[in-house]
Amino acid sequence: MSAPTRYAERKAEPNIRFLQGNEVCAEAAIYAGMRFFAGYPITPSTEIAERLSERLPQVGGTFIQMEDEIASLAAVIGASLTGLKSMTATSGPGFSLMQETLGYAIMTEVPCVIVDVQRGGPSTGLPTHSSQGDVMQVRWGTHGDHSIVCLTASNHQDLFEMVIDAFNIAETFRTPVVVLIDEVVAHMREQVRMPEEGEIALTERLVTAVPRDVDYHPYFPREDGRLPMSNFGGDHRYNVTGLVHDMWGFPSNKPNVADELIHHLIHKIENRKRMLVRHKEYNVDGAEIVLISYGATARSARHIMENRRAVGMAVGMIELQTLWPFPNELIRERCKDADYIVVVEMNMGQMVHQVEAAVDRPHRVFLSNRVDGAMITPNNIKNLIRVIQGKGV
Amino acid sequence: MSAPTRYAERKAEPNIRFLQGNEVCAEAAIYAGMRFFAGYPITPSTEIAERLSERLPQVGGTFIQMEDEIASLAAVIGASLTGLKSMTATSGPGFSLMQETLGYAIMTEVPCVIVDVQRGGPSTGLPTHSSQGDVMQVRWGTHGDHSIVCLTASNHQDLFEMVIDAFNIAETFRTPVVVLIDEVVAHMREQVRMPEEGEIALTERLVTAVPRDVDYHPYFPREDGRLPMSNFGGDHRYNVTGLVHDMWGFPSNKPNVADELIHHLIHKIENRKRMLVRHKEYNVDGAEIVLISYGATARSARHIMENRRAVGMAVGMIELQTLWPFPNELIRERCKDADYIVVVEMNMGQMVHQVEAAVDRPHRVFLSNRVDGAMITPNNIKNLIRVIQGKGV
Amino acid sequence: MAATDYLRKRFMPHIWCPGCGHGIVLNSLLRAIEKLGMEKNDVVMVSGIGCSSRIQGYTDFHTLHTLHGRALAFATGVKLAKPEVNVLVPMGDGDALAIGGNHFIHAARRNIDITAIIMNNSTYGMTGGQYSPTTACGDLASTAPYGTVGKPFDVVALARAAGATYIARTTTYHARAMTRILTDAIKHHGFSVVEILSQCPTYYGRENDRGDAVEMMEWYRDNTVAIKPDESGPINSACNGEEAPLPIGVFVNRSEPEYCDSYAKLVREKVLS
Amino acid sequence: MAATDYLRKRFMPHIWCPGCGHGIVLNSLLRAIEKLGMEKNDVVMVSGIGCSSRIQGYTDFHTLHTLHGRALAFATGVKLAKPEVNVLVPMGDGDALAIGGNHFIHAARRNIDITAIIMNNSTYGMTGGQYSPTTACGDLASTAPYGTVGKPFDVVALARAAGATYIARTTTYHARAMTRILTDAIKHHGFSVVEILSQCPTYYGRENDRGDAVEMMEWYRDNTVAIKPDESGPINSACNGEEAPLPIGVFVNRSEPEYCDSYAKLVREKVLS
Amino acid sequence: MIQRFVFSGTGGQGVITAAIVLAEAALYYGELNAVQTQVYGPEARGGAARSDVIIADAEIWFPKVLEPNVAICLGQQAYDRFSGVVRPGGIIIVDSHNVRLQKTISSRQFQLPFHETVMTEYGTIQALNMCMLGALVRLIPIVSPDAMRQVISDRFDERFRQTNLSAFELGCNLVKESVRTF
Amino acid sequence: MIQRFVFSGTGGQGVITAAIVLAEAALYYGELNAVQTQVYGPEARGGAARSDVIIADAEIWFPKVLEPNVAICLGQQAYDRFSGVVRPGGIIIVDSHNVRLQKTISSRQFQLPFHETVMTEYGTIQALNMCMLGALVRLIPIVSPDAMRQVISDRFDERFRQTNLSAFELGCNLVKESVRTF
Amino acid sequence: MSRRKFLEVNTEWCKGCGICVAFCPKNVLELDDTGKVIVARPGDCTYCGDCEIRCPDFAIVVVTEEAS
Amino acid sequence: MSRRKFLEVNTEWCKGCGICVAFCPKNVLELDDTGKVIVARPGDCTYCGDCEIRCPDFAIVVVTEEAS
Ligand SMILES: Cc1ncc(C[n+]2csc(CCOP(=O)(O)OP(=O)(O)O)c2C)c(N)n1
Ligand SMILES: Cc1ncc(C[n+]2csc(CCOP(=O)(O)OP(=O)(O)O)c2C)c(N)n1
Ligand code: SF4
Ligand code: SF4
Ligand code: SF4
Ligand code: SF4
Repeated sequence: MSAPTRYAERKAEPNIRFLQGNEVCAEAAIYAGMRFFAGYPITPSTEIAERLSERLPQVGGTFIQMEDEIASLAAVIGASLTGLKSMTATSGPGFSLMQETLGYAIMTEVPCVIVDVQRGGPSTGLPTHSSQGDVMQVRWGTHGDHSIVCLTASNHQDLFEMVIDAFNIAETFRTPVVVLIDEVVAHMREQVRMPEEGEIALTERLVTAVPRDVDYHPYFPREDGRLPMSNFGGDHRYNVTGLVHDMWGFPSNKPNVADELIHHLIHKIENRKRMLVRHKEYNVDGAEIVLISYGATARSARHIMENRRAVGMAVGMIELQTLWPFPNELIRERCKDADYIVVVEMNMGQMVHQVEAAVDRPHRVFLSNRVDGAMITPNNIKNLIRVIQGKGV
Repeated sequence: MSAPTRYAERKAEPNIRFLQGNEVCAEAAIYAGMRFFAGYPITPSTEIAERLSERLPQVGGTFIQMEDEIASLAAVIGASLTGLKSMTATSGPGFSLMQETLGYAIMTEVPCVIVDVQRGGPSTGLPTHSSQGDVMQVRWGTHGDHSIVCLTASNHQDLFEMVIDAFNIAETFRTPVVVLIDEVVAHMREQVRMPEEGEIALTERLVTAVPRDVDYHPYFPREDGRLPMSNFGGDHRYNVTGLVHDMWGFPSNKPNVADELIHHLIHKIENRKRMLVRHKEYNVDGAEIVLISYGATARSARHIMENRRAVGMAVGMIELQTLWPFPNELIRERCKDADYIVVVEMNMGQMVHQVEAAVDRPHRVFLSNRVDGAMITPNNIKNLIRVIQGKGV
Repeated sequence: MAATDYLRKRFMPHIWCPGCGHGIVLNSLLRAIEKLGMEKNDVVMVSGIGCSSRIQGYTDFHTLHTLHGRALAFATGVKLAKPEVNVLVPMGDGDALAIGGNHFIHAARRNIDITAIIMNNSTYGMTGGQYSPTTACGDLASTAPYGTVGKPFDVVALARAAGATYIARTTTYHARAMTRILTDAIKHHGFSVVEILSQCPTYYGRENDRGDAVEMMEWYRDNTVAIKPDESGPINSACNGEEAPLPIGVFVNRSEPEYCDSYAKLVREKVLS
Repeated sequence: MAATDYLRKRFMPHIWCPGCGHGIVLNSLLRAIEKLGMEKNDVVMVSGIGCSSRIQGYTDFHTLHTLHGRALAFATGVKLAKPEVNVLVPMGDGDALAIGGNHFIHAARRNIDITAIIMNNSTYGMTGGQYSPTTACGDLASTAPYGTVGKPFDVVALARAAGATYIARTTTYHARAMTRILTDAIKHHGFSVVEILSQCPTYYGRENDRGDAVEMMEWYRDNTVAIKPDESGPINSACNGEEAPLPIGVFVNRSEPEYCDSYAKLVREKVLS
Repeated sequence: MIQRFVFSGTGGQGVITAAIVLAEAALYYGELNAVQTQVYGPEARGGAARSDVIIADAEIWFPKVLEPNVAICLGQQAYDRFSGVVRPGGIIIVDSHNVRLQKTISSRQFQLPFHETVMTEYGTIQALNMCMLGALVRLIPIVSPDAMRQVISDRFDERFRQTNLSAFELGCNLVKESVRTF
Repeated sequence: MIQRFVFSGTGGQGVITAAIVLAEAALYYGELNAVQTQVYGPEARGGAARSDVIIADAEIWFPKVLEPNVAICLGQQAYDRFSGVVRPGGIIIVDSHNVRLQKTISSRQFQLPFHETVMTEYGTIQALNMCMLGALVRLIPIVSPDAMRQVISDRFDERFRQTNLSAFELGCNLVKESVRTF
Repeated sequence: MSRRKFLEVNTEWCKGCGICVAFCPKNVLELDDTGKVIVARPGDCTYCGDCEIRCPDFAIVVVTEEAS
Repeated sequence: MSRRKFLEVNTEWCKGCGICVAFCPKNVLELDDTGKVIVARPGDCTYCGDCEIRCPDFAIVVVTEEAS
């Protein structure tokens, strides 16, 4: 065997941990200041709940396993209103059940984070296998017009940051944020460096400066679009409802109130893509083929990109970390010179349609996918590239 | 006052009824042979349940009000497996709750019909006001890759037919079909001619010809793509599961089984658009402006189309009746010569994105919308047309 | 402070129909709170969806109008995150026992310190008079034109079996007793359930020829029997045709470990020590 | 016919862990069905999701493997649409009482002729040993590393309060009694509930140092007490630290109008006449 | 020919039933087309009730009434709301008991004693809506009174049929011949 | 340098723990990169267990092992499955108690008596996985035995630490010096 | 210091349900022809408050005025 | 016509949980070194069937053979 081995007396980096992605979610959430978790176990997300049931009490937080996923997200919203950063975690079936409550969080602008660890679907599907089949559901799963923020990651260091970002965005925009990962990332163990306290900036809840007994408007955006909050049980009494409501939170049927509210809910996200879009890119300039991927499949894409570049091909890659709002301007701009764009995902084609809609000359866009529960391999992608280039497999 | 009045001794047409859209749904379902309804009341769909609670027992059918929407759709699936054509009806919040169960019906290929009467969303929203905000949810609301059929109508005669069609399609393709209407159509009363028995063709359940005690494959498609069924409690014992399953219905983790199943579920619908797409069109040939609309808003669109044509403008119109699978080839073809395409819908823009993706030169596509709970008026559309044409409002 | 000082007067008159019992519940509840001298800022009221659930909008507390059936789940999050607030959860019978039945029995099981008030009008008022899990067998409803099939829940029995530690039943006729009971229920440390029979003249009354609000309240007066405190009344949920008078009063009032306390204790003993 | 003739032998050995009590339940259940001489085609088995819910795949009936917690809702549709079939619904404690609690109490309320079998292992086996609504206060679980907070449901009490008309509790140790009880429960016309304590050595046993399957079954033997038929045992759901023996036997066995019958009767009397 | 009606009042006054009866008469016996819609409160309760009817001899697409030709206002609130939007040449019919008229309105206004008439006759306002319809079809002869009678007979079971029919006649009689011809 | 390992056996044999220990040793004390994945059964239960580890001195993107360099098979099923896909030049390590070897396989195969060794020593197979790791790091010197010892010590609390460490040594000793050098 | 008690009716809020009228033990109250409550026989009132506690609309209250 | 009874073990299905061994009232059964059940003392067996009814795996049954 080739490699020499050595034994460093001490760990090279004391802050390095070898963790599952799910454990990373839990640790990152605690780092971000999350202090309330309510959930219901479901493969492949369960380790998030399990680790938090142990960790939260250690940091003064609260863990509860509720009777189902609906109750879990409901409790999270209730807790968030009292001022705690709150979170739940689930997988497809549970996420489907949460759709009504998710819409409530959107409508009432309650910050919270939902981790959806994707498994094979539809329905019970392949509970222990990987998929990226919930991407469109995150965007459109609940009824009525709305918008949502969704982040993802392909490796644990990024995942740590994205979970923190999710809380930061949730607090900044008073919105639920979905962290959408897949079974591979969730169950894989790899290194993650735990940042020191203070190393990553945290956004704390923006609390209203309105004094006690002065009229406070929970649903009146400031100039920068943010809406200061006031903790339930605290100084200001107001109303929270899933009905169309005015700036005090009271129900209204007035057309202009409805119109403004819906526009606000959507524009506060869609018009702030610049603040919300995270991505990584490799060798895109001059690339003839641009791979676009996210989550675990980005690892296969990266693998084959390096491999193909090694044989002289001009392959570049964009890794999406913000899935929603979809970074269409970015994609359009960065892909404008590519001959081919290959979207790599483990589903029947979800993001690929967003990419098609974003770019000009959409016939350049190809899908490299797999839906059989197995992770897409670098070779799968290579074969598609060969086909595109007319080389045969 | 202008019109002369007369009194016809008898009703001109004895089969004419003056009904609410919801009542039409109920009557059409009974005509289609629906004999099991389970539901949970919700505005603005409640009259469907109410009428069926009275009507079903009269025709030997069964009505039950379940404890919630999840249970309702579950009971519908259970009943359908015994051989009864089955249905439920709900609105946005209930439809959100049904998403997990809907995915189960898709995965297990159990025919059933779900009527979603849209109200203002998101969340509790505007319960008694109209909207078309659930269009994308129907397509993507449940987790995992899947496909779905969704029909709609703008008037009661069409609605009667579409509901029957929904049952016919559900039985033909062993799939849930969503009838997506809006509060305006649901609550509006207008005339509907009740067809005679036999006047509209009904598709009955395709029952397997495999004899008792011979191996029956509930999940093995015939050459024409249809899968014959066998009633629960009848001659063949098989398994039904939401897990990925083989042709006997038993769980399987095999990649090829998963791959084939998911492709089958999607292709059985997406590849049969020709059989599934229903639409109406008016004056599209030679039209400079093509309005595209569906449901109640198609009434406003039709109104303004006639109005504009009366002043000499070349305005045509396409009314979508099948929303999913989306008729992109049709739209592309019929809109190829139009200068402008105006999508009229009561949401923040849902179908408009499908239209953009379908047509070439998508910058021709405009959205005429309204999300304040009030129905879009012909004038609203007219004003947009003026703006497009640079005339100002 | 007068009871009406807890009212958000700017929204009055409220949306309920003339004679709707829900207004009497609101009236009694505010009296109970006034009697307890509670600070407005110490009360969080969480409701679901229904005519009954509109009560929250008229009270000048921290008010959370949630989703149909889910009030107790939201309330559990509020209470667990901030155990020092008083959490009141008024619900309709459909809200609490149809779509929300599971959250109800689980909140009871946990014995979490929340006051659940079930405004039972045996119908779905908000959506127009469909039958509910407390509609008596045979009663008419807009979805039961031939009569309701299946027996109704006995809320007291269900709450007891699930684990609630304070359980009472009263009616809008018995407004003074209601105030007393609500006072005790709010004071109780643990999950308390107060079932209040509340007339819906618009739907339940009209559909079942029960007359107007006054006649319905007279029915409450004439068809209930007070139990002695702590005597558990007979189970009255059977659909047996003959109508025995419905027992009212306090059925359960016992002390058991409360959920937030138990959690805090566990953390103190097993984690922090 | 032998009991194993009802088995789908091609899927054996089954997926359950060595010593899992769920296999004993399957064993007893098939014996009961054999004793009743039931036709395979007359039985529909509906299950949810969980280790327990995998039972359906091994039985040669019409089998419907549904969603976590929803088995009884699907079963209600099957039964109501085709009242002549026998509907058996095996469920885990999480399935039946956590996510599925509402369907459970509503099926009981309706007294619909379904046999609900709760395979209670006090844990979520399928997902790896999280606490369930029947985990005893203080017990360890993968989501309760410091012990479970809150008291467990008393399934018998809950089923009774909700309206079930046949209710029994037994254990995998008492396999013969289990077969007898299952026989009666299936025969019973109305909603019947059989709670079976079923060991999960892999999670509950290991997490709580309860030893292997044998030791867990010995515990069932040594910590249960048979009640006389129709004597309702003491309510044993309080988290009071001391462990009284758990009553087993038949707690309720009474006749009341069944839902499908009542519906049919109503239609006969009010609609068709 | 197209006529747009708004019926408005408070819950319990039966404006929705009235609207349906008018529409059915036009549809079933008038060989006209009719569409009826209504406005719902916060999911159901109290307060204002409103129902729109459009009657035409052609297809009716947009089903809502924005500017009625005829506004029937049984309450002050309704009157205040609709009196301003009635189309030029349109008419307003109000109940004299419940509504105080404004003189500044340009439409023709008819203040009729529906409330008093039915209270005097029956001691309850239950059939007020039919009384109003009687007056209406005299003022706006879009459907024949006979068609209305037929629909009323079909719609109500024995217990209520007679009262409703006679209330309708009372309404017809409220409108003098002279009024009828303009 | 990149090495791909597959550990496979049946539930309870601790192949997942073994994989993690190896990976941690490489990562924490070997200054190498490591990724571990595992295959889950039907949500959890019984049957075959499998865990993959990739160790490399560079970034690891694709985390799954399709063709291992090293396959550790503690059961026959596992052996039958993986013996065919080991890379050219790779090796297979099997437990002599549970696996019958096929002669036709081209890889180098090591049949070692883990089961017997630990049963003889402890009367239970609980530490079999550590024994196997001992042999492994002798055969594939990608991490030092000292690093392994450190991780094992860190990972297990007092109750189990000693047994696991000593089982590891037993495993090291199973592999002769001669074997170690090829 | 003396006390004066009287009934105060909030006509804006009263919906005329008649509950107070029906359950007044002294038959003090009536609905007028606009359907709102009036204190028809104030002299008979014992100020027991039964009307006040049962009014669903907070429309009738017993007021106690302190006069010196 | 005579009857012969014996215990039949299905080794493929037996998972060696030891339940039958532990609860056999006559101590007839044992697990072998592959962890599967064997009928160690067949002569002691009374064919009560306790093993059969408690086996979670249908792996041990009392068989009754009719012989003429
Ligand atoms: C998920 C969902 N399903 C259904 C509804 C419709 N809905 C609103 S309130 C209600 C029931 C009201 O009855 P109840 O809870 O008894 O209260 P009440 O109105 O009688 O006071 C229903 C079914 C809804 N809003 N959300
Ligand atoms: C909606 C949904 N939530 C969660 C899960 C994950 N899940 C599967 S089985 C199960 C619980 C199993 O416990 P139980 O019902 O007690 O049965 P057991 O496995 O212990 O026999 C859970 C939480 C799921 N499949 N679907
Ligand atoms: S509908 Fe019934 S419950 Fe609702 S406000 Fe009216 S009387 Fe009250
Ligand atoms: S995990 Fe527990 S419940 Fe599941 S099969 Fe194993 S022993 Fe049985
Ligand atoms: S009880 Fe109240 S609302 Fe009813 S009549 Fe009396 S004052 Fe008016
Ligand atoms: S009980 Fe069954 S599985 Fe267990 S050891 Fe005995 S025969 Fe084997």
